[in-house]
Amino acid sequence: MTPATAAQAKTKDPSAPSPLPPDRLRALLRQMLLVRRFEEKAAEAYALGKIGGFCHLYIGQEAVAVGSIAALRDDDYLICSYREHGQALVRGIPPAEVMAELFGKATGCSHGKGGSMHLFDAKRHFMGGHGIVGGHIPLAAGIGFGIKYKGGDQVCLCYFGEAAVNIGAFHEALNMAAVWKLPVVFLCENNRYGMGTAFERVAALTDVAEHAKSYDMESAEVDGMDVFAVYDAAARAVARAREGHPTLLEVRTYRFMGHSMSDPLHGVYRTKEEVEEQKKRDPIVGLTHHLRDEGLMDQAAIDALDAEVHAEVDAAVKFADESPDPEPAALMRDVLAD
Amino acid sequence: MTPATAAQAKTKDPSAPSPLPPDRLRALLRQMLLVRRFEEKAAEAYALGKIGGFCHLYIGQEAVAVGSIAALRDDDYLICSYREHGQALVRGIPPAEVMAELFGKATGCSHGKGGSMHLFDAKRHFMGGHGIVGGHIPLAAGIGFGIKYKGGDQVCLCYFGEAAVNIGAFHEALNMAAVWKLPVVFLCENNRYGMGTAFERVAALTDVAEHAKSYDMESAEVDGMDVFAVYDAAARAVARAREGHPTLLEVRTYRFMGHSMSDPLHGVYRTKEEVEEQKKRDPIVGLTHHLRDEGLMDQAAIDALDAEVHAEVDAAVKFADESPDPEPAALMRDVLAD
Amino acid sequence: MPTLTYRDALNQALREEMQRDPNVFLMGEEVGLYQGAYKVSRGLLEEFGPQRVVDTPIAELGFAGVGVGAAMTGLRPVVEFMTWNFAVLALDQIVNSAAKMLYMSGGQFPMPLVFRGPNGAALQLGAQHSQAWESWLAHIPGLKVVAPATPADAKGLLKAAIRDNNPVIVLEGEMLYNTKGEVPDGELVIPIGQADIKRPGTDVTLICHSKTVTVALKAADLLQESGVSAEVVDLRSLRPLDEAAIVASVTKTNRCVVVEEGWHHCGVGAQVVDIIQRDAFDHLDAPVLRVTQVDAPMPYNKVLERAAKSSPEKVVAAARRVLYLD
Amino acid sequence: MPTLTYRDALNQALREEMQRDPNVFLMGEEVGLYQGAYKVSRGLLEEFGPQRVVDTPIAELGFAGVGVGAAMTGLRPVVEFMTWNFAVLALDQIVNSAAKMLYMSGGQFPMPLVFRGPNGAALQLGAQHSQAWESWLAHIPGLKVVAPATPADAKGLLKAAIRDNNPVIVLEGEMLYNTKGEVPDGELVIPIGQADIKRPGTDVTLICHSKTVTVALKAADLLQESGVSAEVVDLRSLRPLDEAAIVASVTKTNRCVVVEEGWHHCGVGAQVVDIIQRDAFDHLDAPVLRVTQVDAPMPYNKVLERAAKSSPEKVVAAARRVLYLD
Ligand SMILES: Cc1ncc(C[n+]2csc(CCOP(=O)(O)OP(=O)(O)O)c2C)c(N)n1
Ligand SMILES: Cc1ncc(C[n+]2csc(CCOP(=O)(O)OP(=O)(O)O)c2C)c(N)n1
Ligand SMILES: [Mg+2]
Ligand SMILES: [Mg+2]
Repeated sequence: MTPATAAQAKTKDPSAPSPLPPDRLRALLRQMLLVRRFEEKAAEAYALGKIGGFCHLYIGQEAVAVGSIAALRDDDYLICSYREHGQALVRGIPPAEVMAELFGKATGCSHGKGGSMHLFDAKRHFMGGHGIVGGHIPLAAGIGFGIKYKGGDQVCLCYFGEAAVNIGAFHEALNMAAVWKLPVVFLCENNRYGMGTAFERVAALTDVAEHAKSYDMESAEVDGMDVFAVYDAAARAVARAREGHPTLLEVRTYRFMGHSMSDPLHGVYRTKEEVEEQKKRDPIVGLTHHLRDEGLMDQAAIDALDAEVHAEVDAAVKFADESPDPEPAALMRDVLAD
Repeated sequence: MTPATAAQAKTKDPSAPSPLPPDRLRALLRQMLLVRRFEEKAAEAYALGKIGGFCHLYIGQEAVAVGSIAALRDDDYLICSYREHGQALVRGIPPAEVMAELFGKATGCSHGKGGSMHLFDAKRHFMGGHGIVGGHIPLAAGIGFGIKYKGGDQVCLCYFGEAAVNIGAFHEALNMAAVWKLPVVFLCENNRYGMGTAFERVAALTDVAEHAKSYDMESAEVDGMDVFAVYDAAARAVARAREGHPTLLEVRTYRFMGHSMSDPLHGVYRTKEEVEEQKKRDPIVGLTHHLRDEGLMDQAAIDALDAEVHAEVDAAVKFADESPDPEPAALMRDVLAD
Repeated sequence: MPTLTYRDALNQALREEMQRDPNVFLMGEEVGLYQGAYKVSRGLLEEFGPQRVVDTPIAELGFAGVGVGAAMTGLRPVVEFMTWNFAVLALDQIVNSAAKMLYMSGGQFPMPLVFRGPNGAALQLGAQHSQAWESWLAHIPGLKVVAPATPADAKGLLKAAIRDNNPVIVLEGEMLYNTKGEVPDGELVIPIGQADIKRPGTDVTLICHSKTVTVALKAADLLQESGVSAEVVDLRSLRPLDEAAIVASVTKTNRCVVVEEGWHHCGVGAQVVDIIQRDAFDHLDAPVLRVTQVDAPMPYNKVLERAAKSSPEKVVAAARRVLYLD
Repeated sequence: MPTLTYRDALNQALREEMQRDPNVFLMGEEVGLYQGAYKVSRGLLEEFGPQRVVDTPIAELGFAGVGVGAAMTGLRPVVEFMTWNFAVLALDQIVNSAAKMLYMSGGQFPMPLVFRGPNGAALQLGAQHSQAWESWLAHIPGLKVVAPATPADAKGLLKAAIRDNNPVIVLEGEMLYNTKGEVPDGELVIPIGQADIKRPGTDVTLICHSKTVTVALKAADLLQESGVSAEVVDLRSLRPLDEAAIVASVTKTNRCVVVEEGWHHCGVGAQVVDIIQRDAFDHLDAPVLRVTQVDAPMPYNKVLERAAKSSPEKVVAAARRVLYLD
């Protein structure tokens, strides 16, 4: 682990973000646990048929959402792919509303009409989960355009998988963001696979950050299992974005589950051993060790936090379960705005 | 001018292509003159209403088609954008058939149904002019795929303008060509403008060749007003392609005419002075000077060649003019193949 | 009333709406410095500056998405496609982002957004530059689609489109830009969804939109010569369709020909026919006939191109058939 | 006759055609190592190797274009879209390159090319993953479009598509892959353009295709209970449409309901209605009615989704109306 504090002390880099105080660190752990427990429950609910459709879990990648969103202000914007439960929770959408959305209930954050891939929360500037690979990356540039147009100083943080780098929309969006100096951070969660395809089988160069050079853009490669490293890189990128300089972050991470609930955890495309090996880098284990080592939390406190999170997620499931389906009239509502 | 011979002598580069003998040099001049005179006549015919629609002339860029096609074998493939009269002529489609196509006549190389933007000649492996910016770049990869699939050793040479670099298809195609090691040469004719927009206004980085790095691909920047430099770079790229390594060539050139016959030669987007300045780099003037300086052709021989070309183009116009429109039944023909 | 070209009517609409609402901006290829490929945006860069008149790279998918993202922040983008031929590259953003965003967000993100530009064929532009997309776009719930035929309709519908809180597709026409007509100054907002009777008549209804309004009007003239009184109904809006106006006219004339620019199979006319046979079944004295582009890509050759397109002669022939005159 | 799933029937067709002709190859996302997102290509990588079973990057526009380019060199590519939802990104290549190439080259470049994959909604996949594109694709001359409903039709039509010298769109269905039916071994090639009467009847014609064949058959069962004999006509091919079969059935029953999965406005059903009213006008005893998805993006919620889709109950209701029973 390279906690922001330590990294800063070592390098004395004046552009380094200010160190996170202990209570922020505990909050980060809470968020990571929340995502983990939420996703575990979602997997259970999916198996029970309470969640339908495609459901892409975030287990293993928690440090990415947690570390990067820690660098945002409340009025900043986020936009994501379909693998966005983590970002939604960390951004502060109540777990009950997220779970209710997965259950398709009227109380869900998209009123049951979006589902797992389309979580939205306008008031939290959570601009959605989007289902077409790469399709939301130009939207991020557009949100950045909107911010700049109005003279705001917010930024837009955009998450996507490494496989999206192979699709045209990524390139068109990066170019425009660079030409127009938009306040956008493009965060590629490189978890090595797009569904069952290893990145090196479909990308000429697996070094995603290299693409930034073609757009005269700053970039960084980041260890996505280290929440401090993610925070540090994101904070720098966010600061740059506020000055009108977009950044491409390549965050190296790993998904511990199958691509979606319909897909196998391992198989022809990756071995069980590889998954087990990667699990040793579990970002939550890393963070708890750090907190213990630094004397910031003892095991009892961690267990208590985990129990608290468990209870919150159980309550979310209960809420979702007991919430009503949308009324029939919802079918034809919101096709058009007034 | 950096004739292949001279360049080679200077650098003693073992991978340099073999020098072009004098009669090949004269043939290159003939081709450049043919394109120039053809386009001048096309402009006249357009003004007379004999050619309709969009008509994009190649004047100023002749050295690019001539130098690069000189590096091809007869069984290699070419594919182009809508600005493809030059490539069609240099490839050897008879000027009469090209002009007849511009006139929309049954005798045209696309039987009058394609027009200026859609010249085709299957037997010469001329895979078309295509009208959607960037749209034909994946086709080039597909042609390369077909060559490789069949175990052939041909290459596909693909021309496009610098503005196409901003569109997704370019990136998707380059990546696949690199991943699959396809025998393709991607040749960007950087004439600085896409219609009325200077490249630097819409591209974060104007150095097109840089994009090759993101695809782990070889690249070169080439003076497109110097037919020898183009030949040299193309020959190297073609040789590499035959070994299964695609290349991105950025050929710096300039168009002396408006974007199409409907657009002004200069105006808000570029000054008359700039155009005049660029015309001093006229590739035909450069080549004739070289041929004279090297004692390979005197002015009388050049004038004779020009007159010969003039006559050929006049004959092409006459042929086009006298050719019949397609018969009415052609309207519903070739919608589907048998 | 001042006489304006269709081009200038659109320009006026853009200018007035940009003056009225600072959140309205225009983006697209060549809209700024070059004043628009077809000069619809002439003078706007000078008046509103480069932040509100934005030249884009050639990246239709990308800049359509930028428009959607900007609309999510509350701006009111007007996205110009140089022509709709190129917008095929942007359909993912139009259909999957713009048209579905409000719905899939449970009502949280309206899309006050206009996609506009010339649609369909001009003269001898060949197969890839002559595509009429209206039936595709009209298929999609979450969109509104208008296709004005006259300068006044162009102004009034573009203004309505810009003020609408939904993604509105405005289909213009390269061949229309130079046409002239009277256009009221200032406030002219034509509600989206209302057809317009461009010529009243009693014997047969000719339904049309955009460029085919001229075709239908010429056909009506020709029919008049043989004593047939044709009513020309300009749909103006293709989604929603003014079903009441269609049915009212056919209920009166009992015969109908639907003219459109695009291809036959699953065209807009098919939907119009469906409505007529469903809601005016007992009033129909003959099957409704359709005039469309022939079922082939557009040829470059001028003679073939003319034969491919809908024409007054084809409309007259169809009208005579529904009148059982031939 | 062996009983196969629709998935395995497609797999068999691919395998047989790849064995038959070395120029046939398959490309798409996850078709190789992963054995296909829906396992349609199971075992093909092992049998034919990575040169003929090609895993692509996520680049629909790009790899559709690679297919077109490969077809220009004489290969016969089968391009799989993981689902047609993503093919919206590739429409430029399908429409502007594949469908127009033969025509605009004056007949020089045929396009022996198949684009295939599951089309339309499955279960609770939400707005962006539930799109039925058939009316868009059927609109385009230069394409052929098939939408098989049964394992046998899937095999026979995919084989015909691969042998065809034109770009053929094969619309499969995620919800169909597991359905079973008898499928003849070996040579089964069903000519493109022929409808199939899936159930004969006398009182009303139910026209359908793909997933709605099951819907229509269930409706026919329900109607039978109240003594109504419904004829179920499966279009199978949407371009060309088997106009003769449509007209023959309606001429016999005099009443018709058209069922489809997609949206109403400018849907395939609209075109079918157009043909019927044009060619069977005097045989119609009632307007033709249509059953389609409601005019809204697809909601995620299960109850709403069910309400959005075409259903046997909706077909029965429409049939009773055209029979004037309600
Ligand atoms: C354009 C498009 N093509 C295909 C798909 C199907 N698909 C959904 S997710 C996915 C893999 C994406 O991988 P990556 O971008 O690395 O993100 P990850 O799932 O690893 O987070 C694919 C192929 C899609 N949604 N959109
Ligand atoms: C996708 C697409 N968008 C827009 C156009 C209209 N258009 C035709 S050529 C052109 C400029 C292209 O510039 P460049 O690629 O540099 O080639 P050049 O014309 O300079 O040879 C534009 C915008 C088009 N044909 N296709
Ligand atoms: Mg991934
Ligand atoms: Mg250029």
